[in-house]
Amino acid sequence: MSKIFKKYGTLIALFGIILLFSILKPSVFFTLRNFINITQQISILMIAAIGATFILGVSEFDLSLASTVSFGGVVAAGLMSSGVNWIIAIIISLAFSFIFGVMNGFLVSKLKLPSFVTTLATGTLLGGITFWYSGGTIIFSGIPDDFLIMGQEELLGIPITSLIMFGISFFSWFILSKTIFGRALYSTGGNEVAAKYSGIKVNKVKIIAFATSGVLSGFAGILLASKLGSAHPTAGGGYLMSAYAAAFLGTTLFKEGEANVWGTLVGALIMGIMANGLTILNTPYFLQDIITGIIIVAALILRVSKKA
Amino acid sequence: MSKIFKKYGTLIALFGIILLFSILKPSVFFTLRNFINITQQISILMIAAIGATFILGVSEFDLSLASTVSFGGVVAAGLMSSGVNWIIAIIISLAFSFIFGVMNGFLVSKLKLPSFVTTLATGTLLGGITFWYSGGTIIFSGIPDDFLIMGQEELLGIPITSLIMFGISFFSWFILSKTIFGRALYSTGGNEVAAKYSGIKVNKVKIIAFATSGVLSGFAGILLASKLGSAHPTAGGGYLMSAYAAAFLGTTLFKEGEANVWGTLVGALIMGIMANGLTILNTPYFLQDIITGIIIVAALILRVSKKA
Amino acid sequence: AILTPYLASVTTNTLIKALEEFGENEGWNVTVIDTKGDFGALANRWEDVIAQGVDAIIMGMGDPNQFKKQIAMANEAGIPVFGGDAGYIDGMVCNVTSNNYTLSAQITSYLFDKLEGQGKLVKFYHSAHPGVRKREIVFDAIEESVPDIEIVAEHFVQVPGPIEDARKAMQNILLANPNPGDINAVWAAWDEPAIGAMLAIMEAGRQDEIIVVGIDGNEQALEMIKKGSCIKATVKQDFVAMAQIITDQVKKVFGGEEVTDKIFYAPSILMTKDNIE
Amino acid sequence: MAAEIVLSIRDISKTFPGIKALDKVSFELHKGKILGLVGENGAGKSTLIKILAGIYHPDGGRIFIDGEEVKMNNPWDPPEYGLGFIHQHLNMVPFFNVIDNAYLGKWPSKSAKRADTEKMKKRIEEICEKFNFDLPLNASVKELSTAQQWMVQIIRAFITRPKILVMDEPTAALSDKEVHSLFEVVKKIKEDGVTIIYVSHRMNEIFNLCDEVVVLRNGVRVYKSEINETCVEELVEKMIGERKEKEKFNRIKPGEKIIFEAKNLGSEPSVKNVSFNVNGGEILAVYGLQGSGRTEIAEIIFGLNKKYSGEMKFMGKEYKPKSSNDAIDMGISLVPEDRTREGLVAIHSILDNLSLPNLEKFRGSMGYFKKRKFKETSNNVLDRLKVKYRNINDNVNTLSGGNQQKIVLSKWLIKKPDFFIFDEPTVGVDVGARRQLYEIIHEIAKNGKSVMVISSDLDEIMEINANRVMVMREGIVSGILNEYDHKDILNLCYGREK
Ligand SMILES: Nc1ncnc2c1ncn2[C@@H]1O[C@H](COP(=O)(O)OP(=O)(O)OP(=O)(O)O)[C@@H](O)[C@H]1O
Ligand SMILES: Nc1ncnc2c1ncn2[C@@H]1O[C@H](COP(=O)(O)OP(=O)(O)OP(=O)(O)O)[C@@H](O)[C@H]1O
Ligand SMILES: [Mg+2]
Ligand SMILES: [Mg+2]
Repeated sequence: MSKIFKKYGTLIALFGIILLFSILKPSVFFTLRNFINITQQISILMIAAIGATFILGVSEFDLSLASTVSFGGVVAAGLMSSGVNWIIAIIISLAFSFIFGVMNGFLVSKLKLPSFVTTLATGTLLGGITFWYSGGTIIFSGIPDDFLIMGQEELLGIPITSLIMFGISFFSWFILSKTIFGRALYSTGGNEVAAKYSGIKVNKVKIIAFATSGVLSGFAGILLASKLGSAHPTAGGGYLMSAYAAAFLGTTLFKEGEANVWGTLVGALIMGIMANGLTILNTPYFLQDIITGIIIVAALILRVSKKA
Repeated sequence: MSKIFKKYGTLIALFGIILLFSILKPSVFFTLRNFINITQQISILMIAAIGATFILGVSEFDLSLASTVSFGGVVAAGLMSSGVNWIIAIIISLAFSFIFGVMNGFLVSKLKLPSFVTTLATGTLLGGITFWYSGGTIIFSGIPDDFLIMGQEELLGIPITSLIMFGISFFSWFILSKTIFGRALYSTGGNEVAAKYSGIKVNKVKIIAFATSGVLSGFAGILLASKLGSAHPTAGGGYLMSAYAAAFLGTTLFKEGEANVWGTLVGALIMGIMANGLTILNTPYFLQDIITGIIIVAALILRVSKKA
Repeated sequence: AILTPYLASVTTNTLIKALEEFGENEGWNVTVIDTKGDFGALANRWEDVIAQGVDAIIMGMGDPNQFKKQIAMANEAGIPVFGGDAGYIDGMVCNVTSNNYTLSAQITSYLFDKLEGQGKLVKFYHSAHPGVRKREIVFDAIEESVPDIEIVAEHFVQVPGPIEDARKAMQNILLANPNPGDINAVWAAWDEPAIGAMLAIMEAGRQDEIIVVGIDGNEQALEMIKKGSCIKATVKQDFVAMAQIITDQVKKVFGGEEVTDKIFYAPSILMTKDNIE
Repeated sequence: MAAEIVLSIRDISKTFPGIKALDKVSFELHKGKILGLVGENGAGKSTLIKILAGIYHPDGGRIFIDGEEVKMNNPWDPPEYGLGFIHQHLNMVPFFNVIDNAYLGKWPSKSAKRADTEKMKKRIEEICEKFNFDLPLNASVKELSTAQQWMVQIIRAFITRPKILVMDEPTAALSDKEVHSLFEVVKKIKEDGVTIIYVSHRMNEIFNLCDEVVVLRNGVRVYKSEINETCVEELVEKMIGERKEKEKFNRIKPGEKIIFEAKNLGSEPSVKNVSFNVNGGEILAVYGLQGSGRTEIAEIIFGLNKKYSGEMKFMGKEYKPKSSNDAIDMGISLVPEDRTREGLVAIHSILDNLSLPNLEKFRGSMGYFKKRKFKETSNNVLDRLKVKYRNINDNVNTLSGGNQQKIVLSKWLIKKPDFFIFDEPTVGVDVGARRQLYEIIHEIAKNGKSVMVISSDLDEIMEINANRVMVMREGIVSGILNEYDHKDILNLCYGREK
């Protein structure tokens, strides 16, 4: 019994929360519509958090995530409002996010700069560029309706954002868990020297991880813009902490200490369901923070590290 | 020559920046008054960053730093405005910050929870408490003038906050670099297993580090309240990233990879001088971000890790 | 110099942009400083511009009570301090603002009239911002006085990202109140959460039963009103007029004239589908 | 037995998930004697020592010191009773200097809890002199070679002048010269009345040093004897449960084809003008003192050091590796000397570690990793090396030291390269497994591949019976011998050329 707790504590916490809200407010919380809602609400966070999962996999940090989310949305929206076709706008925005990620990866791997302060600095830089490009305001005019489909419409009753999230999650899970690249990535994170001695191109692996983080963050920003019909130069601000929180919560699942996609999904779900359930219960805002904090700590304690 | 660059890159970057601003705007920048100003401006950040230095010393993170800064200020101000003597208010506020830090340390060391997500969660919790206590608004009525002295007055021409900052820096430097406890702290961070095998009480060391971070963050918040004459439940928001940025920049100084007080001071100075100098030069706000980002990356590259 | 902690907010941005433009027309050299909501850093920047010896300081938004010491420093250096949508305290020349109490009173009474004095409301607010807090106070007071208005849910909006935050919250609230008539209206303390709420309502297809109002009159909100979305009204703060008044006052001071009034109010207009051109 | 009993352990048991590491082990230590503790990899030696050190808690059993029962609950308890330890794995704070590492956790204070650097330095200089250790005291340990780090670890145990000293394979990474000095010192402190537990896989050390010997097998104490009442063969029999004759291998006749050739290889300051070649089917042993530049050469060949001078040829073609990946692609592999740092991802499973150099070989469509197929291959290799493990998905850091080393070997054996470089391959590997490894080395050579074995253990080189021995001294090749004995090699090594 206690062994099960140790192994699946985080998952048990997730089901515990679901159970609790279902009992307190079954008519609203425990409905298909609401679960679909929740997947839609976490989708953007989850996509950014998958980027964080790659980064944690190589034992680094990418603090430019928030700036990249904002950047991705602003560039795409800005291009559209200056008349560029929406598909091309998306591609250009993703291309820039990719290049930015590669640059981060280059600085961290080839030049061996510490990722924490480096990405903080490059994130500041990118934030400045985003401000400059947007003039600091919301961009909303000239965004075509076609662009809004992926953020706002449903397909067979399921929001397209949710479908996209599941698609990216599945694909990333495959890459990280089933392919040789995934193994190279985790071994780079586990012991860089040993990985290098085994012939793994650790620099290349790191650059790919940062590029993935860049592209996924940029894409999260684009989706956000599509969802809101507008883009804002600080729209991504809240995603840095929550993306890493989800990914870190996820590390407590399955293999100890390793970031993994399903773990991250559980982490994002815990956070998403907390926000959803507490709002439905009409909990005062400060209590929401207090309860969320307690639940996460409790989930972590439930699981307790195997080292203990 | 290139060796000097490698060893003192960060320091050289600092002097380079000073030189640059001095040439561009000597009449304003290169004055005693302005330098005194700068020390005063970085003082609150520096105090929080010393807390971060202790935490990085044991190779952990304390993401509740921002919440603790806000909390420290709000509790002190709130108590004062309900009539508590200001000295007692400070003591109570620091006591709570201390207890909170000990709790973080306990969770991270004894229960072996991952510090990143744990302190993010406890920080969220503390943020909720701060909001609840303050009602979400600014507290500025009922704060006695005596309390404002330490944040606003000068002693022998030097701002009291600067004096406090230098005092705390010197004391922390002594603790970390000269005492047995400092060595125990760094060895816990450098190789926890080795430290443990050698009979160092790593859990105790970590708890002390987190408690220090708690107290210093809380105190930074109190000083901020004294400087602004008011306390705000999200006043600390900006300090998390900048405190860790300063401390991380500092790790590139002196012995590689170790957070240390003088390094942190150099880091805080680089950031403080950038903000000060660029403001004086009338640089547009978005360019400030871009330039700051570039300068920090350049400082890091100049130094280039010895591993390369 | 213009100092602001909130440049990223749409409204502040409009004000600042207009100020920049007017200032440049006058041939002034205008610098804008933004600290992204960090008041400690803003205090530092005050000191920097004072040291730099600017001719005038305009603080855009934020509570001057936090900068008593810096204002005193500016006075000592002979630099006049103006407020743009801030507050007024001793030491400043004047503050030009929309009256937040009035804004709220205008929109709240519009909403309650529209509801004919009864209905179920959702409230979006953010008490950490002093101006926005005033709107909330007035709303609460009026709401208190109308017995048949009931608040079914309230949400403290997270910044940054207020639109998305409000959208998610509204989605959840809608689910918690699923029947027509469970919610009649949404009151938002500013336009961004109003837009977020609107998005959620449209998504749920309940735009015909719920009306949304905001404050500020930002362009996106105005466009939504015009399009006939469920945002029915906002109160437009005339930031351009505000900037004009500030510019005039600054000109006066530069010209050696006295500024007599300490507080100027810029006009505010209730905007509905009828009066948006 | 007249000498008094200073330490006695009774019925100590310890179970790890799925394995009984120790099963009611008991023995006594007599004052001023040296007790040898031997056993196969995974027999439970280190576990026993960690229990004495307060790192693991036994499931049952008692420990007595000077007749009084003691509890070792925490790592800071044993020093109170005068116990000092040298653990099997390096425990260093990488960025601390030698002094701080040697004094880790035991820093003396001056006043106000200030650390007394002067005093520490003096004491360490004293010990270094006694041991003939040459160490830069102010350098960070991460800049030291593996052997030097071991010296620091050894110094650490002597600093507090312990009454009982426990040494878990202290000589595994040292060369003969340092081992010799260490033994001198150990014998001297023994005369001062210090009692010692000594763990080693090198039988000559056990017979040279110890007074008594205890054998563990699968966690059970199977044998105890006075050293002069037993012999190597008997100990080995007790350890592995069967009697095995140790004999020299027959040399294989190498092929004509030169597989690898180095010409004037150099890398300042540690390697100068090194030229040699290896034929197909040949085993080349490389001997030298620590710091003589052997590892450096291996790293140049393996593409880990790009700043070298000179030329290399592989398979007759010019060879200029840009990375370890190049080397691996060409068919070269290196078993590195520091398994924890360079060989293993400690927090990953056995399978994950084995897979690292073999990923490309098991690539499916879309980059899919063929796990099942790989598992089969792995199981074969692990069985052949008799690796002791429960589940291939367990983390490698739950294996005993010697078995960890076997994992590093296995991952390269799966790879099947043409040119195999072993850098100190048997560090911490038990007698039986060592023999298997030598057999494998010969098998590789028999298949026409080339092998280079870097070793600091002369007995090892003699037993392998390498085709040639290259001896290094201070970065230069002092000679390459076809026929040799101990004396020839040592002469070259210490510079007494004929
Ligand atoms: N932390 C642990 N968790 C699980 N099993 C462990 C752990 N430590 C050791 N073991 C197991 O206990 C057994 C005894 O290991 P131990 O390290 O004591 O062997 P040893 O005799 O020192 O071997 P070697 O000569 O290889 O160092 C091994 O099977 C090992 O896998
Ligand atoms: N990364 C490094 N930085 C500094 N010095 C080094 C480094 N690597 C090796 N050296 C030094 O180069 C010299 C040659 O070392 P090398 O490891 O090649 O010798 P070795 O014969 O393999 O000895 P060992 O028994 O220590 O493995 C030594 O003096 C060593 O300290
Ligand atoms: Mg062992
Ligand atoms: Mg070597």
